[in-house]
Formats: sequence, structure tokens, C-alpha cells
Amino acid sequence: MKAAIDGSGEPGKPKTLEERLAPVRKMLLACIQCGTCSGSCPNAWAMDSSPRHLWRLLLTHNGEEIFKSRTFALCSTCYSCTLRCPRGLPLTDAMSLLKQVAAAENIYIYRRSVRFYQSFMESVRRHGRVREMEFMTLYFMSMKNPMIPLKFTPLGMKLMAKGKVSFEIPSKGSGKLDALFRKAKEIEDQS
Amino acid sequence: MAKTSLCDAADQNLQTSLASFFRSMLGQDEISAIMAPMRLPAGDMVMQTLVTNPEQVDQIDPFAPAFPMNAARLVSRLTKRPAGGKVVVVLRPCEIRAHIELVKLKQGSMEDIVIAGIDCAGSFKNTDYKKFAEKDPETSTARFLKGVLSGETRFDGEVDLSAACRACTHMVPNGADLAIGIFGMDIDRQFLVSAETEKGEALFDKLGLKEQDAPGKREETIESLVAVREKFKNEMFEDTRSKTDTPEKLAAYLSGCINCYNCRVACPVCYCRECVFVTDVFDHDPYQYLRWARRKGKIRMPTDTVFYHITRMAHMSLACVGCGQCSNACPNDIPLVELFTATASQTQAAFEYEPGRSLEEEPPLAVFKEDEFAEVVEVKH
Amino acid sequence: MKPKIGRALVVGGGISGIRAALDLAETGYGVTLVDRAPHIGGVLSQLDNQFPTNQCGMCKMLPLVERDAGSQYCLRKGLFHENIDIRLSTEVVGIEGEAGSFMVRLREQPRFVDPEKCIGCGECAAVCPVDVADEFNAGLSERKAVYLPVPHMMPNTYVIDPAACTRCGECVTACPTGAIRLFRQGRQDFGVLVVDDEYTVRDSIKEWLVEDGFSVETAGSGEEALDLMKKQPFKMMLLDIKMPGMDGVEVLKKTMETFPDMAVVMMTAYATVETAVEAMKTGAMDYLMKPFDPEDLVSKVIDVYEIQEASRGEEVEAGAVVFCGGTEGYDPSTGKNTFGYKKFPDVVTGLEFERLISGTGPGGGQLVRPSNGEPVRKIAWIQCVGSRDLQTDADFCSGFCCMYAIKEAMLAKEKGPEDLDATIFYMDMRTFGKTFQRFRDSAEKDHAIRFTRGRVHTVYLDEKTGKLMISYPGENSQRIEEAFDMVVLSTGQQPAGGMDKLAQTADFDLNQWGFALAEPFAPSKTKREGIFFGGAFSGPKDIAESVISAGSASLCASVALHSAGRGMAEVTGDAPEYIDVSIQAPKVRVVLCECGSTLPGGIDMKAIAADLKTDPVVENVFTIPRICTTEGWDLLVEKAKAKGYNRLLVGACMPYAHARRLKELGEKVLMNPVLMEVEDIRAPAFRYADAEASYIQKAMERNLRSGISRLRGVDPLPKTSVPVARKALVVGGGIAGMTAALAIADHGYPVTLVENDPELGGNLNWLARTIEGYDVHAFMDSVRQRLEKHPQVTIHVDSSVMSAFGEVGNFFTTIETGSQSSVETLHHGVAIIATGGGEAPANMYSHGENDAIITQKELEQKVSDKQIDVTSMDTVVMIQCAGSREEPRNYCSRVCCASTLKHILHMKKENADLSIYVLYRDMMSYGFSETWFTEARKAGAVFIPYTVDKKPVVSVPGDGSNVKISAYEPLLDANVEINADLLVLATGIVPSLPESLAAAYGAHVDADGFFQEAEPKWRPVDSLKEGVFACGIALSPRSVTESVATAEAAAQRAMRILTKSALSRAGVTARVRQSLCSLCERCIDVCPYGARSIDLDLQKVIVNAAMCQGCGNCASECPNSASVVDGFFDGRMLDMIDMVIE
Amino acid sequence: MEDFEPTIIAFVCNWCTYTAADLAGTSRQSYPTNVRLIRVMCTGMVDPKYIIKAFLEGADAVLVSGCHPGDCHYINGNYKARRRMKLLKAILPQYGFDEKRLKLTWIGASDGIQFARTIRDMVSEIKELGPNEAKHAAVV
Repeated sequence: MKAAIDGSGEPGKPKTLEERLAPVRKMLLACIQCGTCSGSCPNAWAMDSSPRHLWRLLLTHNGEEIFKSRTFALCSTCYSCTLRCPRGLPLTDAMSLLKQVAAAENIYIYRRSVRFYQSFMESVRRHGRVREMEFMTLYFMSMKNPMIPLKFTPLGMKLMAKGKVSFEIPSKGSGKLDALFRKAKEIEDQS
Repeated sequence: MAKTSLCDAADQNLQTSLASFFRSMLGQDEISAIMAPMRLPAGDMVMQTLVTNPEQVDQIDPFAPAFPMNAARLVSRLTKRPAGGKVVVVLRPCEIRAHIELVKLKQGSMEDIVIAGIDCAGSFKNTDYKKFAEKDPETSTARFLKGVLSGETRFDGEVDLSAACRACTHMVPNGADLAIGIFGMDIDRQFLVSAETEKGEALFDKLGLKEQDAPGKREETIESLVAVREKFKNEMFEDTRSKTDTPEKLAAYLSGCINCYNCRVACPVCYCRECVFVTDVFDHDPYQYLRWARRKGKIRMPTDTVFYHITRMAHMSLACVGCGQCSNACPNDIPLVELFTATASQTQAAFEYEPGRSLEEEPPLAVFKEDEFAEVVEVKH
Repeated sequence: MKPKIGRALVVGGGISGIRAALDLAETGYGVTLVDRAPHIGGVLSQLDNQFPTNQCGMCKMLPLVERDAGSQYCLRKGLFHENIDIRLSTEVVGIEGEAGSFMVRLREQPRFVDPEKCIGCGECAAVCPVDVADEFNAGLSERKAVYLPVPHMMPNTYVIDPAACTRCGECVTACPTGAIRLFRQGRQDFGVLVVDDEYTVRDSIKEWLVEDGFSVETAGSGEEALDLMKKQPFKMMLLDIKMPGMDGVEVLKKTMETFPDMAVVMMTAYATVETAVEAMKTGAMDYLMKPFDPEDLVSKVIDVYEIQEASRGEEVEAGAVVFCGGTEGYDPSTGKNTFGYKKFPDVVTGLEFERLISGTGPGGGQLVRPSNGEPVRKIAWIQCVGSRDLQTDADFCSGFCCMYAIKEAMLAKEKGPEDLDATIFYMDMRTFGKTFQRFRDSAEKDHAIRFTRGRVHTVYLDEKTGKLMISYPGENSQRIEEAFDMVVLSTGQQPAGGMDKLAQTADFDLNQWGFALAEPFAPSKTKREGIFFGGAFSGPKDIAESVISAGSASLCASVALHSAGRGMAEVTGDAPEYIDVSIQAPKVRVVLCECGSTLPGGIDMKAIAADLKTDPVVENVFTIPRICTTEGWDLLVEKAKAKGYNRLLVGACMPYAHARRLKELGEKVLMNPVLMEVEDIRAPAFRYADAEASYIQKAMERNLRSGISRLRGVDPLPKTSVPVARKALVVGGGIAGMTAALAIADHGYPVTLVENDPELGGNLNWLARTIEGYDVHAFMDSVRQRLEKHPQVTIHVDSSVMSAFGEVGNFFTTIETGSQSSVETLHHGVAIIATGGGEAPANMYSHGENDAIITQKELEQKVSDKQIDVTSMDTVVMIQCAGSREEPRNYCSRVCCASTLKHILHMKKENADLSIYVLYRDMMSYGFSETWFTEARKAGAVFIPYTVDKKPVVSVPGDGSNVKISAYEPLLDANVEINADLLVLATGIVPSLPESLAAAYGAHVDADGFFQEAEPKWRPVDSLKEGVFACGIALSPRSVTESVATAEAAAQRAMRILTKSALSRAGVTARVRQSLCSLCERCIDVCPYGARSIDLDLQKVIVNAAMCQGCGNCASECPNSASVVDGFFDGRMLDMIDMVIE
Repeated sequence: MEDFEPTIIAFVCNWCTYTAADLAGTSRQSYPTNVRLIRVMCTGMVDPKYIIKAFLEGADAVLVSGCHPGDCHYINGNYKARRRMKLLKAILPQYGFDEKRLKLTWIGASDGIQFARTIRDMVSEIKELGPNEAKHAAVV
């Protein structure tokens, strides 16, 4: 129980979901369920449950329920909620943390988003910027689902026609950002 | 349900049988006296008399059509403070109702009295009674009752039942402890006694009366009498209103008024020790009279007559029992009871108040509710 | 009433300041009441309607005993009291000395309009070219630079707003009475020294200032400046900071040594701003940042000049100072979320809404959309704007917005179209005060006001429809968008502006929220002796709480004055012996003011005089050019001194203003002031401005004639009075009773304290500590010990009141002590009911079936006694409102939520892993306890709301396992099952005031058994029956500190009576003309104050002159004028009616 | 009839309506000159006699105006006044004093505009109704 509260976990053991969520919960303790976040979220229309609902689940120790929802995945980090929250809670940060937890837990329904992010970041790591074609290729490969590239074909065609996407051969890149990424991972693992 | 009994009229004489009935009350130890209308020695007048000696109850004649004053004022005098003994008071319905109003106004109490109320057949004006009774004092009451019970209102071709009585629909003595009934009865043979309250019942039992049901036709008789009077009343109101529906007409109606205030002295519910119109409030300065005359060109003297009557409406119309003593008292024959009852019917309806109905009902002006009479207030936003 | 030597200063003329000033004045002290605004009344001057009557009623605060010492008219028109000296547009700039003998330095802002001369005609405003936002209408309308601060104020004198005024001088010319001065003439005598090393700077400044009439010298260096100062006097210096050689700060220091009064304004570049700020601590008055606008500079110099020349500084001696500075409304346009305020005109604050629907508001009281004037059909209130918001530094609840929003919604329903739709968006409806919950319920049920839980985050405009769009989370958190015609932001309270400076000046501390910091258990006391707080100055409060708090503060001030020996000594001698005119025929002398010939042309004063003289009662008629001037008044005194008459009628303007002076005149000529009247003859000229002169003249004559008529009927009676037994009885020995008893005893009056229990202390015996962590027992012990040792206090424990009767000044109470029935009868002048209350019985949620289910009180005791080991527990559940806030106990007990928070924080400290669930309806963490609510959440307690129709279900398993609580969690839309080691029920408070006890003193209890106060807002600790007061929980549930406040307030109310040996009869008081009285007792029935009774032995109806307020209901109920009201005798009234009809 | 200017007697309570009337005056709210104010402490002080007297002396209308319900300085005087008005409204119309001539309103201290409007409306209503007949009657 104690470990669950501060999220430190027992050294050496892989963290439980509860342990991973503890720091997020801690950020949100002062929440008064007023719903300002949900009202101000521009993506709320697309969410299957509102941010308020999400926080409520977290605070009532219903952590696993959160990951049945894709709400936090839809956060576009616009910071509206953080700006408006009468408690001054770092809600956008909390959303990001949930994304991390989801990645760490490799939760199935969220895999797509995780892979998407991972592919994106991989491309960034390699080149210091995103190479769209490479990024998409990495993503499609990681999803191992041939239907996905097909779904993106019409969009890809459009983008290509407008010159928004250029063909570049995927490469390992210069590796100049490797150190940065290593450090970030270290920090994430510690937290 | 009240206990009722039928008392036999000995010798087919209602008056003597009533006398023995009341005499038997004086025998009961807690009753010290009886106050009842009694025929005076001269024979042509009947007055409330306070009797303690059983021997002197003989002249009792409560049904006589004489109504020289509303006895509520007398009961008030007897009960304002402790009298040191219990008194049976024999009253007409309008006297009982007036007394109830006076009790509400702390001018009397119910404490030491037993009210014996009578079915009221009505009365004449004082001067008319004299004319009527002097013909044959002994039989006048019986003659009158027979006539009234058979629907007559004019006697000997010259005297009429007073307007107040003809318009009165409160003929049975509500509020009495003991009610003496004659309507629907064969009064040559019996009269009805009913105990209406606990107090009345106690006396009823003490008197050893036998419980008997009232005859069935009583209600019917009362209803038909009331219907006739109701009709008269409505016509009277209509007639009066048409005579007084403008300030000018009202002034003409009251033109005989000389500020004698007899009407208010006679009124049972005008309880003020002294009327405001005879106090310093109306003790005008001479220059005021002149000022009025200047403003209007002329001013009727004495002044404050219409003012007096309308103010009286405001002061006592809610308590007005319609006994007609005001008319009886007016030296200039102003038909006051017609005017007063017509107005009182409106004010009493406005507050759904019926004077004398119940001691529990507060006089309307002494109380209020937060949420009422919205129609009186003009609301603007 | 004679003023006492003791004098207090009350700072702030809002509701609490008025209450404190009146309390002290009525007790007999002198009071100086200052307000920095040009009017009194504070924000209340802008509010027409108060919950719960949704009307005003502020006048009920005015004195009830010794009424004639104060004004007897609408309090929103103004206030006067013999013992109160009101200083408007005045600030406190320094407080030296100590309790009992402070010297307070005041500064009055420049006064451009002489109030003695201004007749309120408005000619000045008519010519003023300036238009600025009118703060009276919360900026919704415009006013001139010369204006009436409050349109219905009396006396109605204009003021000039120095910030807006251009000093064009138009008004000076237009003023018919020469009341306006703009102080331009003195500028050349006002020497300004400009010190700057740059020639161009100092020279151009000189040029600007000379142009505006000032005399200016310049200096190029510090040394030069100091030299110049030695040679000639300067009033002001503009001083550059950065100069070669001696820099500005050094020059400043040197200057302050020799010329400490010099007004120095530092001139600084951006880089040296911090130095400039530092310089202000050294004595600089202000600083200007370079580069500056010439206009700014010149207006700064003008300000300084005017403050020095036209404003008056003064030192006032005061034994105690009470700060009632109030608060400031939150301005949403300054917040992170503006909700469209100031952007969309249909978004208004609560205060603006009140102005919009006010009869004196910009639209004359019509509820229309400010944007287009169309009617409002759909309107929303958004709660907690600027409150409970960490983002605006407001981790507190303003405590009054919920109630005002409900009130406003009800008013909108009343004023708007029938189908008006009103919605309140809220998080917790904080209906924690007495009767608040029922008010809310009625709003919902009877007035169909919609309450929607949820915080609105945005208001935006739908351009197509012109409607305001609100988006908010729905029940299932889905985003809902709804269109409204108007949106009202329920803005909260914030600390008043300039708190820091004031705290420094007066040497008190501020709390973490920026309000004044009060001492533990002493809601009105600061750390500095003799300096006190009243009202919302020390934290947000509604009117009732402010009034109580002001009472508490004035009591503390009174104790301070008394203990400094400034209490009761009277300053002046006996009341004047007026000449007895009762046997003389009335002779009225009329003196008419010609109003400096400012009356409309064509009015013939001689003709008026001739007309009046036709009435034989008129002795003579004189005219005087202008009574309002000193010469005019002297002329009047002269006229009044000449004999030959016995009644005086003055025809002038502003009768209110003259009432006080007439009293002085009466003392001079020994004429009873009731024989003098001022009749307003100017009003017709205003009122019928468009009418012909002949008409106005007639109206003037009419007014005068009715004045004559009134005087003719005046019959001054010998002053009767009600003697006072100067002792108090306090029933109940809890903290409220003890505090009240001690407070009265500290004034030197004997007090008897009666307590049922064998021990004093009441609930404090089981309460260990407060949420703030204060030690309750230590506090109780200190109070008890002082009380037990006090020579003026007699304590009867194990005793009760057997019977009581009497009226203010003279109550007789029989006390029974112990089972052995020792009986004693006391004669006392006042009674204070402090019978308290206790925890409501727990007859719900399976209490009693399992040891794990306990009440809050049981928890408190078990925690103190260490019977509960929190560390061994896993889960605790607390259910709020167990039996509270629903019929039959439909009121909030106010203390339970704070208690819950206290326990949460305590338990979490002991065991951080403990899971705590709170099932609540609305968390009533009003005021600063909101911070504890935040803390409790931060500590990890989970709060789950429930509604009355979906209450939690408690089941007690037979097998001895944990108690199970099932509750519906609305956000998750699911039932939550909790296994609890401990279930705590907050059952609330029930009173323990026997109805018979209240009745014995002529008081009443309310539907819930609490003491029925005379008026929930304006007279919160009084009963309608004078001389009977209540405090503590007997009034309504409240915390220890709040109980102390009510006890002090009640004691203060009692002091008004105890400080007098007799209560005198006011001018307008009823009496009975016994020879006419028929003893019908109707007058007794209709008297709202219970001032009448029948003496059965004497057979007389008796009027208690101290209790009678002169309303005249008895007189109009009495059919024959046996009951009369002095001043309104029927004969006189009828004559007046006659007089005014042509 | 055209130049008939009704005389209105207004009994106004010291606390609310008198303040409103004052306010109407000072804030230059134009209202007709027909009204004669008589200040009373409370509407509950208005004796029916006063109203009867006013009508008999020729007042064309009488206004009684005080504090809103719940607002009475004397707690409940206005409720009692309302009953007395109810009584008079049951009496006076019978004698030809039209009910419209007698009005009771609640006008709060800040309702200067409402006061002015009330008077204006009353004047135009009474103008339509014509003068009080008692004005020229030689009897009081």
C-alpha cells in the first residue's frame, strides 16, 4: 500500500500499474471534480470518456479502468485545461504521464498510439527531425498489420501530390541525439 | 350531537311553562340569577331583568316582539369582571352573536354565564311594540308568535316586523349553551330544549331533562323562514344601495343626522367608552369651520355626519350582527340598519368573517397573513 | 443622550462600520466614523435587495432605544447620531500611542464643494464637460466629474472627483451658492523644486508647471538643490535619482532630515525603479518613471498641491480603533479566465446585476440585456468566480455568493418575463447559514430555478444569434453547450485594496489569504491592543456575519475604552429645562428661507407670508436670505429668541440636515425641539421643475400650512422613562454564555450566569482542538478561571430558570438550584440566552448496531482519549449531512464539514496510507476552511457527492467483518462499495433551548428550535422583544470562534441598555389616553414589539416607552384614538389632510 | 372636464416610499404635480379615518404606499395596512368612491422611478374617471 502511494515501488521489482499511476494521482489530489477541464478540452468531442471522468477513475483507485479508454491518447497538449483549472493542477502533464504509463505497460488498445509515438521519436532520434516517409514506414512495420498502410494511402497520395511528403530512404541517421534519448530513458525509468 | 328534549307547555301556555322551566334552574345551586326579558308591570314594555328570587320569574317573556336594546351590552356589564356568581342569560341570536364579538374585544366573558338562547321570531320597533302590546298585553306574545310562524310580517294592519328582523337569517341561537326552540314546534304544547355545549349539557343533566329528538319538520320550517328573509334581505340591500351609491345620495340618505350618536350608543358592538367623534379629535377650531365653508362655498352644519357614519362602517361593520338597534335609536328615523347591514355584508364577505360565528375566529383587523389579499396591492415592475 | 469621554474611531462606513459605530454610540461613547469614499453605506448603498426577504430592511439597524439620538429615516439616505462624527473622503494615515489613548492621524481628501453651501441643485453637473464611468452603477452608466455619489443620499451634496475633473471652472461659475472652489489661485505660492542633472529635463518640467500656474525653481545637482532649499521654502521637489555627485537618494535623506514635510517625487529610469521603491521607504511620496507624459507629471503635482492645500489633516484622539474596511469585489477581467467579462456586455458581475435591476440603476430597474435592451429570457449564474480558485490566489470561499446568486435568480424571476429560465452553475451550494437551506429548496421547488453542478469554463458569443454560449460538463461529463441571454458571474470577495499599507500603519498582521489576521478564538482582536476588526475585513462574510462581527469588535473596543477609564463619565451637564408651553394656546412663528434667491422667478415670498398670516394660529412670518449660512443661522437664532410665540416653523430646504441644528437651537432658546419643524419649501421647485411659478408657490404654501397644522397639534409631554436594573442574566454556561457574561462584567456590571450542568464549558468540554490546531481546553480554562474570579460574576451551576417575566430594564427571573430546590429571584435589566445545543442524535445509517459506526462527537472523544488507533486502520468512511439539510432538520449545521476536514488531516498525519472516503452533499467549507478542504484532498481523501434521493447504504454484516458502505458515484455512474474500519456520521447540531424559556422572556424559537432573532440580517442576536438577546448555538449552529463573536455581539447589544440608568421616551412614541380606553386590547395584539401589556390590577393598558418604536399600528387599530402616537395625533392628521387638499 | 387636475393624497411611509418620493424629486424624475405627500411612520399607521376624510374633503384619489412585504421597518405594519385597505375597498365603492381611487402599493426606497410612474398612472386613470363627486358636496 505504501509503495502505491508514493510510486517508488520496491527496488528491483518491476513496477505495478498502481505504482506507476501513483505519481499521476498525486498530481491530481486537489481535484474538485468541477469539470472545467472537460468543458475546455477541444478534443472532448472525440473522447470516449471525459478528462474529468478519467481523473475520477484515477482518484478512486480505478486505475485499470483508465486504460480501457483512449481519452488521454487524444490529448493534443493544448494546455487549455491546465490554464483553466481552478485548482491549478498540471492536467496536461498528467495526460502525458498517462501516455508514458500506457507505453510502459504496453496496453493493447493503446498500442497503436504508442507505436505511433515510438516511430515518430525514432525518426527524430535518427535525424533530429521527422522524415515523414520513414516515420510512416517504421509505424506500419511496428504495427505488423497490412491493413493500416492501406488506410493511409489516400491521405498519403494527397500529401505527396502537394509535396508535403518526400521520399527519403530510411537510414540510421547520424546518431547525434542518441545521448539525449538515453538520458531521457534513464529519467523515465527512474520515475 | 347535541342533547335535545321536548318540554311540555303546561296549560297550553308557553310563557308560564317557560317561567317554570327557568325557575327550576334557579333551584340549581350554582346558578345565582337569571337575566331574561320580562314584562314590566305596565304591561306594554318588556325589559331584561336580573332575577335571583325564584318567585319573581313569572313575568319572563323572552319571545315577546319587544327589543328595546341589544342585551349583549348588559351581559358585557355583568361579565367584564368577576360577578361572584353564575347567571343564566336569556338572549336572542343577535344578542349572543354580539356578545361573542364583545368577548373577542375583551368587553365581556363567557366564564360565569350560561347562555340560554331562543329561536327568534323577530320584533317590532319600540314604538310599534307599544301599539301592538297595549291591545292585550297578556296574549300579545302568543298572538305574535302564531302570526310569525304562519308567515305574517304585518300585524293589526299597522305594525310591521322591524326591517332588521325581516332581513335576519340568523334565527336560531348559535353559540348558546342551551337553546330554546320554537320553530317547527307546536308551541301550544311544547318547546324544544337542546344542550349545545358542555356547559349546556351539564345544566341539561342537572335539570333532569329527558332526551328526546327534535321533530323532523323543524329544519324544514327554519329553512323556509330563512328563504323568505333572505329574499327580503337581498331586496332591501339592493334598494338601499341604489339610494346610497354616490356621495351625494349617501349624504341625502343621512341628511337627518344631527350627531346625536344614539345609534352608536344603541349599537351592541360599538364598545368604545367614548366615541372618537365626541373626543378632542373632532373638537374643531372655529377657524376650521370657516375654512371648510370658504372652500366649498357652503357647509352643512353640524359637520362630520357622513364622516361619522362611514367611519363607523370601518370600525364596526365587521362585527355588525344586524340587530337593528341603530334604526330603533334614531330620533330622525334614518333607516340605518338597512345601510349598515348592506355595507357589513360586503366587508364581512371580504374577510369571510361572520360575527358571532365562533370565539376562535379572530377579528379580521387584529391579525394578518403574509400571503393574502394580493388583489388589494397594485404591483408594478 | 450625552456623549461620554471615551471615544472610538471606526474605519470604514460600510455595514459593519455602521453597526460598530452605532453600537458604540448607543452605548454612550463618542465615535469618529471615517470612510475613504464620499458616502457611507459601502457596497450596501448599491444593493436594493437582501436575502431572505429579497428586500432591504437596513433601517432596522438604527437605534431602538434612545431612538431620537439618531436619524430615523432610510439608512440608505444617510445616517446621523449625536455621538457619531462622520468623516467622509477621509483616510487613516497614522496611529500612534496605545490602547486607551491613540492619536490617529486622518487625512481628508480635497474638498472642492462646500457641503454647507451646496443645495444639491445640480447646476454644476449640468455644465460639467467630463463623462466618466459611474461607480455607483458599477460602471454601467456615466456620470460627471462633479456628481452625487449616491443619488438618494441625505444631505444630497455634490462632490468633485479630482481624478476626472479638468479644473475647467465651469461649475464654479454655474454654482448659485458659490459652494465650489477649485484652488487654482494658490498655485503660485506653491514652490516646486526640480532637480535633474539634465538641463533639458529640468527646463521642460519647469515650463510645463509654470504654464499651469506653479512657481518653479530648478537645480542641476543635489548640492545645488540643498542650497536652494536653505534659501527659500519649497513645498515639493521632483528629484532625479541618478545624478553625478550626490545622487537622488542621498539628497532625499538630507532633505527629510531638515524638511520632513516636503513632498518628494523621485524621477527614475527603468533601471533604477527598485531604488525608487526603496526611496519611498526613506520618505519619498511617489516616483515617476522616465520618460513621462507631461500631463502625468503635471497632474501629479496638482494632486500633491491639492492634498496639501485643500485636504485637511487632523489628529483625533481615540481610545480604540475598529477597522471595518470591508473587502473588494473580484474583477473577472483581471483573471486568467475572464468568462467574456468586459468583452461581451451581457456578461455582468453579481454587483452589476444588482445595479441593473435597481430602481436607481442605469435602466431604472428593467431586466434587459445590456447589449441590445431586449428582455432577458434565459440567464445563468456562474459560481466561484474569483473564489475557490488557486489560480487567482483565492483558496477560500467567499461565503456569500451562493446565497446572492439564489436571491438574484429569484429577483430575475420576479422582474423578468414569466417564462424566464434561470440556472445556477455551481460546485457546492454553500447554504450553511440559518434558513439558507430552506431558501435554496424553495428557489428550486417554488421558483423553478435550475441548479446545475459543474464549473463553467468558457463564455463565448454566438455571432449569428447574439446569444452567449456556455459550455459545461454534463452529468456524464459530456460537454454541453447552452445559449443564454445574460450571464452573471458570482464574483467573490477579495482583501480590500491597500491592506498592506494599512496593516503597516496600524500595526496588525495579515493572514495567508491577505485579510487581516485575527487572534485565536478572538475573531475581532488584532495583535495590537486597542485595535480591532469588524466585518469582512478579516475574512469574507455576508451581512449577518458582518453585523455580528461588528458587534463583537465594538464590544472589544468598549472593553478597551472602559479599562482605560474612558467608559462612563459624561461630558456635558444635565438636559436643558425647556419652557413649559402646555397651558398656552398654540402660536406659530414662521421663518422662511429665501434660499439666496435661487428659487425660480415669480415666487412671491411676501404673498406666501400674507397667506399664512390669515390663520389665527400664526403669530408672525419672517424671511431670511439664507438660513444655511452662518449669518443666516444667526439671524434665525435672533428671530427665535424674541418672545411671543411657542412654536417655530422654518421653511427651508433639506429638513433632514436641519433637524440636528434645531436641537441646538432648542437648547439655546429653551424651546422643546418637538415644537419646531422644518418644512421643505424647496422641494416643490425641484419636484415640479416644469410647473409655473404660481403652482410652485401654491405647493410651498401647502407644505407650510401642513407644517403649521402639525405644530398646532403638538403637545409636548413630560419625558417619561423606563428605569433600568443594571444587571444582566446569562442563561447557559457554554463558551457563548461565559464570553457574554465576562464581557458585561468587564464593564463593571453585575452578571448572573445560570448553567444546567454541574460544570461550565458546555461543548468545549469534549472538543479538543480546532481545525487550525488551537487548543480548545486551554482556551476554555482561561475563560472559566477569569469568570470564576470575577467580582461582578455570580455563577449558578446545576441550576435552571424556573420562571421569568418582565420587560427591558426590569426582568424578574426565578432560578432553581440543584435538586434541593434552592430558589432565588433576580431583578435584571437584560437577559442573554446562551443555552447552546448538542450533537443531533444518530438514528440513521445503523448507528448503534456496530462499534465501528460512530458520530463525529464520538470520534472527537475517542481520538482525544486515544481509544482509536488510526494506524491500524485501512479505510475510514465519513457521511456528511446525516439527518441534516432535509426535513425535519432542514438546515446546515455548519461545523460538521470543517470537523470532517480536521479529522481527515489528523488521521492522515497519523497514517498516510489510510483511505478516507467522504460522502457529502455539498462541502460547506466556507471562508478559509476551503483551504483545509484543499489540504484534505491533497492528503488523499476521496470526496464522493451524493444526493438525498440516492443516499449511501450502510450494511452491518453479522459475522463481525467490516461495515460496508455502498454509494453512488455520479461521475463514474457506478456504485462504489467500500469496506470500512470506521464509519463516522456527521449528524449535525440540535438546539437545547426550551420553548418555554424563550417564551418567558417574550422571545420565540424558530421552526427548528433555535432562538428566533428579530431580523436575520440586521438584528441577528436580538429578539423582537427588546432586552432579550441570544448567542452561540442557541441562535444557530456555529463554531467556537463564531460563538464567541455572537456572544460579544449580544453583550454589546446588552451594554446599550445597561449603561443607562433609565431609557428615555422618544419623540414619536405611542401612549394611551386612559380615560378613553375601553381595554379591548387590540393594540396589544397589533404591537410588533410586545411593547404593550395590560395591567390587570390597574385596569390599564401600559406602553413600555423604551420598547415602543412609534409605528402607530396601535393608534390606527384603536377605534377611538385612545391609543395615540405623539406627533401623529389624529386631530392633527385630519387637519393636515384638510390643509393639503385644495 | 378637459382641464380637470386630480388631487391625489399619498400617505407614504417614512422609511421606503417617502425615500422613493424624495429620490424621484432629486433625480428629476418628472411626475405630475397632483400628488400631496403626507408622511407617516408606517402604512400601518394610516387610520381608515384619514382616507375617509380625504375622500370627503374632495381628494380625487388616495394612495397608501409603504415598504415591500418583509421589508417593513416595523416588521409587519404593511400587512396590517393591507387588511385595512381591504376593508375600505369593501366599503367606499358602495358609496360611489370608485375602487380605482384608492390604491395601495409597495414602493421601496430606491424605486424613485416606480414612484413617479405610479403617480403618473394614477393621474391619467383618475382623469379618465373624472372628479370625486364629494369635492363639491356641502356635507362632510
